[in-house]
Amino acid sequence: MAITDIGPPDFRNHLPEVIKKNYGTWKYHEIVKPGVLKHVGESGDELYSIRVGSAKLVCTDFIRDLCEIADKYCDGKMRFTSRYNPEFLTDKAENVDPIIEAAQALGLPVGGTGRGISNMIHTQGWIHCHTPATDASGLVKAIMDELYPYFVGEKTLPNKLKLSLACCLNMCGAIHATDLAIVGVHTAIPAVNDETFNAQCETPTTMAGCPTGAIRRHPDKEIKSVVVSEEKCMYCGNCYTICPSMPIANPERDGVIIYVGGKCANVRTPSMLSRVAVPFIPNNPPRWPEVVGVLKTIIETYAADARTPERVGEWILRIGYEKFFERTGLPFTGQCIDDFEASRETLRASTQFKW
Amino acid sequence: MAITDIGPPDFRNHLPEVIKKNYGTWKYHEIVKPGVLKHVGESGDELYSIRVGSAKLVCTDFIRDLCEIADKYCDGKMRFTSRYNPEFLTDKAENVDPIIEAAQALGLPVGGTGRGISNMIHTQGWIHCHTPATDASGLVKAIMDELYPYFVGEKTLPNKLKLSLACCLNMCGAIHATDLAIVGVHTAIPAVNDETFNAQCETPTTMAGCPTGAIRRHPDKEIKSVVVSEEKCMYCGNCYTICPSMPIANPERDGVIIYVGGKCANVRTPSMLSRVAVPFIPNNPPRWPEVVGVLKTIIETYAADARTPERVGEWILRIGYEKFFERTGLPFTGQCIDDFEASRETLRASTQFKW
Amino acid sequence: MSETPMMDELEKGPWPSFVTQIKRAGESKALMAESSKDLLRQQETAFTEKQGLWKHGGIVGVKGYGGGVIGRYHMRPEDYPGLEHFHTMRINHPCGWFYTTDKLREVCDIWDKHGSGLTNFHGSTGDIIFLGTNTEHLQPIADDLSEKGWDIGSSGSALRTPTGCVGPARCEYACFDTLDFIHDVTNTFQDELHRPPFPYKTKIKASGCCNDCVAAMGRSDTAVIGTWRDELRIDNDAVKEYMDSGMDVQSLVVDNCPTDAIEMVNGKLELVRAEDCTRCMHCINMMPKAVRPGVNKGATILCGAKAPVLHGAVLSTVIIPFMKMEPPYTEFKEYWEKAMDWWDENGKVRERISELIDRVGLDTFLKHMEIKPVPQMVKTPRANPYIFWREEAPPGLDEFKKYIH
Amino acid sequence: MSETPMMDELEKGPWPSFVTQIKRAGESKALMAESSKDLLRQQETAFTEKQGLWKHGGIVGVKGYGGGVIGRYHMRPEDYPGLEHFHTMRINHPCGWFYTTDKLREVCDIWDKHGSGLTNFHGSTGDIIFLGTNTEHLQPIADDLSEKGWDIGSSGSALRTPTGCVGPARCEYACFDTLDFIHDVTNTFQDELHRPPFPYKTKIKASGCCNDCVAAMGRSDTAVIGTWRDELRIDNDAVKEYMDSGMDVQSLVVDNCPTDAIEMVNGKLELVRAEDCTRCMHCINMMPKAVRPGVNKGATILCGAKAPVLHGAVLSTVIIPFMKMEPPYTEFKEYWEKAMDWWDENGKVRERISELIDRVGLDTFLKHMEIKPVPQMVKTPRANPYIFWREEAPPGLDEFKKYIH
Ligand code: SRM
Ligand code: SRM
Ligand code: SRM
Ligand code: SRM
Ligand code: SF4
Ligand code: SF4
Ligand code: SF4
Ligand code: SF4
Ligand code: SF4
Ligand code: SF4
Ligand code: SF4
Ligand code: SF4
Repeated sequence: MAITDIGPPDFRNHLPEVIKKNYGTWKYHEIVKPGVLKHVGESGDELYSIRVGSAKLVCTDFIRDLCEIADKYCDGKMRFTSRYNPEFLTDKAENVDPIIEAAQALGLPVGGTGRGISNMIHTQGWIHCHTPATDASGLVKAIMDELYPYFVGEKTLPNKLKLSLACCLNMCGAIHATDLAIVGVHTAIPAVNDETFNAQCETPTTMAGCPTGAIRRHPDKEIKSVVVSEEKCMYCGNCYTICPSMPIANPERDGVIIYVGGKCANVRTPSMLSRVAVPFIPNNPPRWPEVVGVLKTIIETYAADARTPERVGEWILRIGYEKFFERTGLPFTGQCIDDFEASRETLRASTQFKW
Repeated sequence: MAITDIGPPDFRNHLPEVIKKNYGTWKYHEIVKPGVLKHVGESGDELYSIRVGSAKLVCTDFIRDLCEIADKYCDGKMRFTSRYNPEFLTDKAENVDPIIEAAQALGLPVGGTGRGISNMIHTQGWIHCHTPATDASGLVKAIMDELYPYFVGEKTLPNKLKLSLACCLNMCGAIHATDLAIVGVHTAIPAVNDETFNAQCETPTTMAGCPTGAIRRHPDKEIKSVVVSEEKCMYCGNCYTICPSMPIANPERDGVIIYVGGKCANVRTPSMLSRVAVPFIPNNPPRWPEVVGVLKTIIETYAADARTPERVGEWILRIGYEKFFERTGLPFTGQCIDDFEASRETLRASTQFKW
Repeated sequence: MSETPMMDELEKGPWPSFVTQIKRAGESKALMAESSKDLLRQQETAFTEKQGLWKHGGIVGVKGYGGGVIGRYHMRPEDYPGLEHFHTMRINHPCGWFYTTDKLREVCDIWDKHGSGLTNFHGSTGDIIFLGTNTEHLQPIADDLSEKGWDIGSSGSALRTPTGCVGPARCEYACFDTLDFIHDVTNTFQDELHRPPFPYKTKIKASGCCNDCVAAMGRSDTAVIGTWRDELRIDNDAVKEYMDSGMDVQSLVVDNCPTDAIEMVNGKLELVRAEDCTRCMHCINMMPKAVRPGVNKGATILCGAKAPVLHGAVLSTVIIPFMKMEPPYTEFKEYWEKAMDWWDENGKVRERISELIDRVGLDTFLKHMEIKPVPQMVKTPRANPYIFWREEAPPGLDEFKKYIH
Repeated sequence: MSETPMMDELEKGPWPSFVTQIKRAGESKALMAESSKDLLRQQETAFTEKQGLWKHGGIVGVKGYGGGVIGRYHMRPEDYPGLEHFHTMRINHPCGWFYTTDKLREVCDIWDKHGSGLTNFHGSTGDIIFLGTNTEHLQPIADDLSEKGWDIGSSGSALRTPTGCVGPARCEYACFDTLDFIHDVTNTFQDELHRPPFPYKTKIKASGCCNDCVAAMGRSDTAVIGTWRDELRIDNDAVKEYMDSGMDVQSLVVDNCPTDAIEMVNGKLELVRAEDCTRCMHCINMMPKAVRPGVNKGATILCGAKAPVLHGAVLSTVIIPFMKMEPPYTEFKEYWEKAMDWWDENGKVRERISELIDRVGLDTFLKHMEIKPVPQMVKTPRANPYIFWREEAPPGLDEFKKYIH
């Protein structure tokens, strides 16, 4: 019998001594410099955390490299953040700079703290998933190369700006509540393969699987297949999941939506869902310069226009979407207007707006 | 051939001279005293408007009484407001007090201006409609008797408080966007008369007329009638409109909902829909003391707690529904929680609330 | 003892009593004076039984009109013979509800001649309501009315009697001539008003500013609400007057500006962030003598308000942020006719225009209307990613070239 | 010329490159080192063709577990033999993602022995992701892992790997012990985690305060977010330090308080309207040394967050405004089990709990849970009048006696 259900290793065995000692009794913190947090305990003890940027997709040898730094300066302990960033923890102020140098020697940027941009939550994309409408790691690399100054603290922002990316509507990573997000989407109906349909798929199941009722039997009774309504299809790809003869990926019509203004934190304002700022940009690997450009435009407008400590969503709440579109120069199109379920809530039931 | 489509009399022929002269060039106004507005034109001309309270249901002789006042002091011109109140218009300051006296001699209160309560928008009720779940004129009389001091200016409020009443869910008068409103509701499913059903009603039409699909054929095939699901019925009365054998009025289970916090004005805050504060109070004619009492409780809490110039909805927006229910002492019940379509929007997606 | 103790109870108290009015109608020379007593008795019964006693509708009408009359029959005509028929008629009001006493007496006379003498001044839509008459009097009433220059209002699946606030006749805030506009529109659309052509009722209301004194935001499928396109105007001498008279301008006016657009600068009120002002009228309401709308005036056109049946109440939402409102209101009329055409073609029976928009999406409406989508129409863009492109081609890479840094 | 020019391009630039990582995995002693090259080539093809090349799912697993492994097969195994199977495995992380280097090396060794050597530290749910192995290695991995004290994470219609923020280990804001809590819950619900019992996936995330550093509000069916029941604490000496160091406390802190609860009074920061404070953390975040949560700490329990499929994304909403969070977390566990039972009984296949609540109404859920409705659960009460009473009796007149003036 296999041993099961032993649960994860107990984190308590992995904590640095200074954390064990000050567990639950930290008093305050400061950001000493970009990427370096100093936490001070009621005891007076100090803990330095050095945060470094990393790809999400790494190899074991990379982890071993991190271990070497941790062994050398951190008594063999380290952690990762909720945004994939390795963090080195030490109670010795004198270790901070050596850790930074060691990380930089590995090509890792130190930063991601305070009012700027940290690592990007993202998903698998073409590397490993079966339903992506865009890539993940490639696009993230292109974006973070460009936004690097905001990570390492060369440039700062009015507040944290959280970036996320998901490669399909499943939105692994829950990018629907984040300051700035990219989600992969299809924009064309699935191409039904009438030849293989009958062998590979079950008609009633396939039809029932479509959330909008867009799939009908083929009008020609001789053809044992289905047709998809251009009117009703919202390109969700559910049908493909059920029936391999209905591929929805379409190189010319796949790309991304850019979302803005969401957040999870309940600081000042309640959590907010992200909203569609750009309904579609086609894929353009390897560097998606259009996507990167639009993100930069939004970020720079936010940087120039928002007041500390407004998050992107709070800034837009204050200036209004009228001004958001005007100031970023992004076009407002009919696709930005909600026409899905319960869309009325998003319409402007007021004469209060800005010109 | 009958003459049709001549349209209403031209208002231009009904305007007092001072209005004709200053039409579109009024400069400002003041509230001289409760019920008396003074408008001043760019020309320097002055116009006094004396507003008086009235029942909505009146007889022709009452109108003739008003005409006498208007003939005497207002060159035979007068108007009514969008809230049923007669207004006497004069450019002569010296006519103001005589008009007030004349109105009071008819038993009419002078007031309804400024920060207080004006006449109540309402509907027909048992006097004339076929679908009411409560009365209109009777309940309004009971309420306005009690709130009289807020009409005549003996008591004031942080801002205008608009009151409305509708006797069924059709909400004639659109009481769904008003500071404080009462709407008549049924709370029990229609009583199907199996004897008359077959003769009076058409089964498929009746079933199709129910918005929630609550009506099914009678399970006993011998009985040519229908049954109503206790689970699904929302007591809208649509079925009764289609089928007289399904009366929904039920003396023991009819009554009113109390709504709060709506408004149409876009001043400071956008227009707001009213919200259910008390999901049900049974009818208790002739004076509905429980309804009147709850309204007074809400109004007095508002009077004491709101800041000038907060409307009821703005006050609640600031203090939160937590505090609204606490301070009024009204119970918050499961029925206040939306469970109709698109109800998610009303839930609290935030950790920000008050204890 | 009185036959109607509860009704008598409702004659007590300071507020004018409808019971007194009903009784008085009974004393008058109105044709159906006898029905007043029956009405009081039936009302007493309704109060006692705690339910209404009127039968369902029943269709009645007058020649040449498809509406304007609401048929009403009693459930117990044997007990209340004076109420066997008790129909109402809706009479279109003069705009702003302005009357001469001559016209008022005229309309009262017609009603006394043909009906109960009971009336609403006015109904919630804005009509004069003649409350209670027999079927045989309907046509004579209509004839007498039109002879004297009155016309019937509306009911059924028609344009309902449009109303406007008192506006320029007596209000310094009016950003357009609500009365002329409503009068014009009412006359232009007589056919739509009198011969129900639509899937359901539809309403137009006009307020001269966003104080919205006819509650158009809440109860009109088409709401026309005055506003201005430039900056509000401040007269600091008058500001000073208000301050001298004891008004705390900072706390009452400035601190309540929702957009922080105004400030006191060196003792003067200034519109320091003009582009942020959402023209909410607050500062103007507080100090009408000192602050007033801009000079480039017009209206915002909003769409969709209605009562809750069937999917919950709806407030109007922005369709045209700014429209000039000048006679003959051609732009408005073209807009409205086109919108009604679309609704007429696509709406189901008893589906108001906002329900149709909810069903097919605002963008579909805009496309038909050939109106460019602008962010003023929404509070926020969509949160869901379910964008329908349909026959439209999504943008290509070229359209984003300019963003490449 | 390189076979993978686009991949090479993505090694350029300052941000750490995943391409470099893939290449390096190929150079290492990982068992499936050859698949690294294929992965780069397939990625180049995907970039060229602008679409993914992986086949649908395919079910694989390990003994005793109903999930934790995601089957993945390539569409063109003939072109990319190293990727014919390329399954992933999810490994449950130690809470707070704290590691010793020993344990890290251990897990790397296991992975090199059985797989591609490619991994995510971590996946978006919080697991360590072993990215790419063959079917025959799955069981040996599971065996090796459990021998060393590691366990598999979750997939399918199960409780997914719960996560918590770093909390008391390194954060002064933590209002409860997120790490102990998550560790406890993960261990208590091993069965629900490993043998999918539910209609669909469900997630638990815990943040020590409303900064919500694990984004629980947006992505957990059950969000546990620290808060306090009494008043926040202010140390005015420290406030002074911040001011002396140049911070504009008035504009940065006080003016941004959303509830006007704090004010500077005679140079001191005071919680002048304590009952208005919604514990939004803003003042605390600005001056951690000077302002801190109260002492009566616990958590708000929220429910329902999920991604947009099928009715749009959902944020968590309040169910229990305040719960004490102390080991063994009995109250929480009872709550969660009862909620899951209800969902399990009433949910349709692939219906998350919030979708079920949307379908049947929050009140129905509360009734089952025997939780008293409180206004903290809603932003506003309902606007529509469509109240279902069902078997419940509406209140009688007696209940309103006390309001009669
Ligand atoms: C390490 C980490 C927790 C962990 O368990 O791993 C963490 C740590 C801290 N967070 Fe966080 N947050 C972390 C993810 C988050 C997230 C989740 C996310 O990024 O997906 C959020 C919510 C995002 C959202 O709203 O969608 C988050 C919202 C905050 C906020 C709220 C900011 C605001 O004004 O809205 C604060 C407060 C602040 O910055 O003043 C905060 C504050 C902090 C503090 C200052 C708390 C403390 O006293 O130690 C920590 C250092 C912040 C810094 O880096 O500037 N942390 N923080 C996470 C670091 C991720 C990374 O590598 O970048
Ligand atoms: C006469 C009338 C218009 C008409 O065409 O008949 C009217 C007249 C004025 N209104 Fe109004 N309003 C009238 C119905 C309304 C309505 C509609 C309603 O009551 O159903 C509203 C919108 C209600 C809502 O929000 O749901 C309305 C919201 C306002 C407001 C906004 C107040 C606010 O802060 O929200 C103002 C501004 C103010 O009071 O400072 C205003 C201001 C005014 C001014 C001061 C305008 C002016 O400069 O002349 C007028 C005198 C106000 C007063 O009585 O204190 N009027 N006013 C209506 C009188 C009804 C009555 O008999 O009581
Ligand atoms: C007389 C009046 C109430 C009053 O006492 O003032 C009235 C009375 C009736 N309304 Fe109304 N409505 C009246 C203004 C309104 C308003 C307010 C408005 O127009 O500003 C509304 C809300 C706004 C709206 O249109 O949504 C209103 C929303 C309804 C509805 C619900 C419509 C909906 O789409 O939700 C119905 C139901 C229907 O049409 O079948 C309705 C139906 C009715 C009927 C015809 C009942 C019926 O189903 O046959 C009532 C006849 C009563 C009677 O016997 O006299 N009445 N009705 C109002 C018209 C007087 C006038 O012309 O001046
Ligand atoms: C690996 C991971 C992405 C990553 O790169 O980090 C992932 C990958 C997949 N997710 Fe996810 N999800 C992952 C975190 C999430 C999250 C974020 C979270 O858990 O915090 C979400 C959003 C939150 C939520 O649960 O709603 C998420 C929402 C989904 C959904 C949509 C569920 C919904 O109800 O809307 C699906 C679709 C499904 O379940 O069929 C999905 C399905 C999938 C599948 C299994 C695709 C499928 O249909 O079979 C993906 C397998 C990819 C692969 O081949 O490796 N994944 N997925 C994340 C899990 C790693 C881990 O265990 O640590
Ligand atoms: S977002 Fe979609 S494509 Fe990307 S990993 Fe998740 S399920 Fe796969
Ligand atoms: S992509 Fe989605 S909406 Fe379109 S046919 Fe397939 S299942 Fe239906
Ligand atoms: S609210 Fe209902 S009962 Fe009252 S008048 Fe209108 S339709 Fe009739
Ligand atoms: S009252 Fe309304 S919900 Fe109930 S059965 Fe009749 S039509 Fe259906
Ligand atoms: S809506 Fe504006 S313009 Fe019209 S009466 Fe009211 S305050 Fe005056
Ligand atoms: S109109 Fe409203 S938004 Fe504009 S300055 Fe005045 S108060 Fe502010
Ligand atoms: S959620 Fe709060 S307690 Fe947890 S790490 Fe973030 S700031 Fe600290
Ligand atoms: S926690 Fe938030 S609401 Fe409370 S005093 Fe501080 S800033 Fe204000």
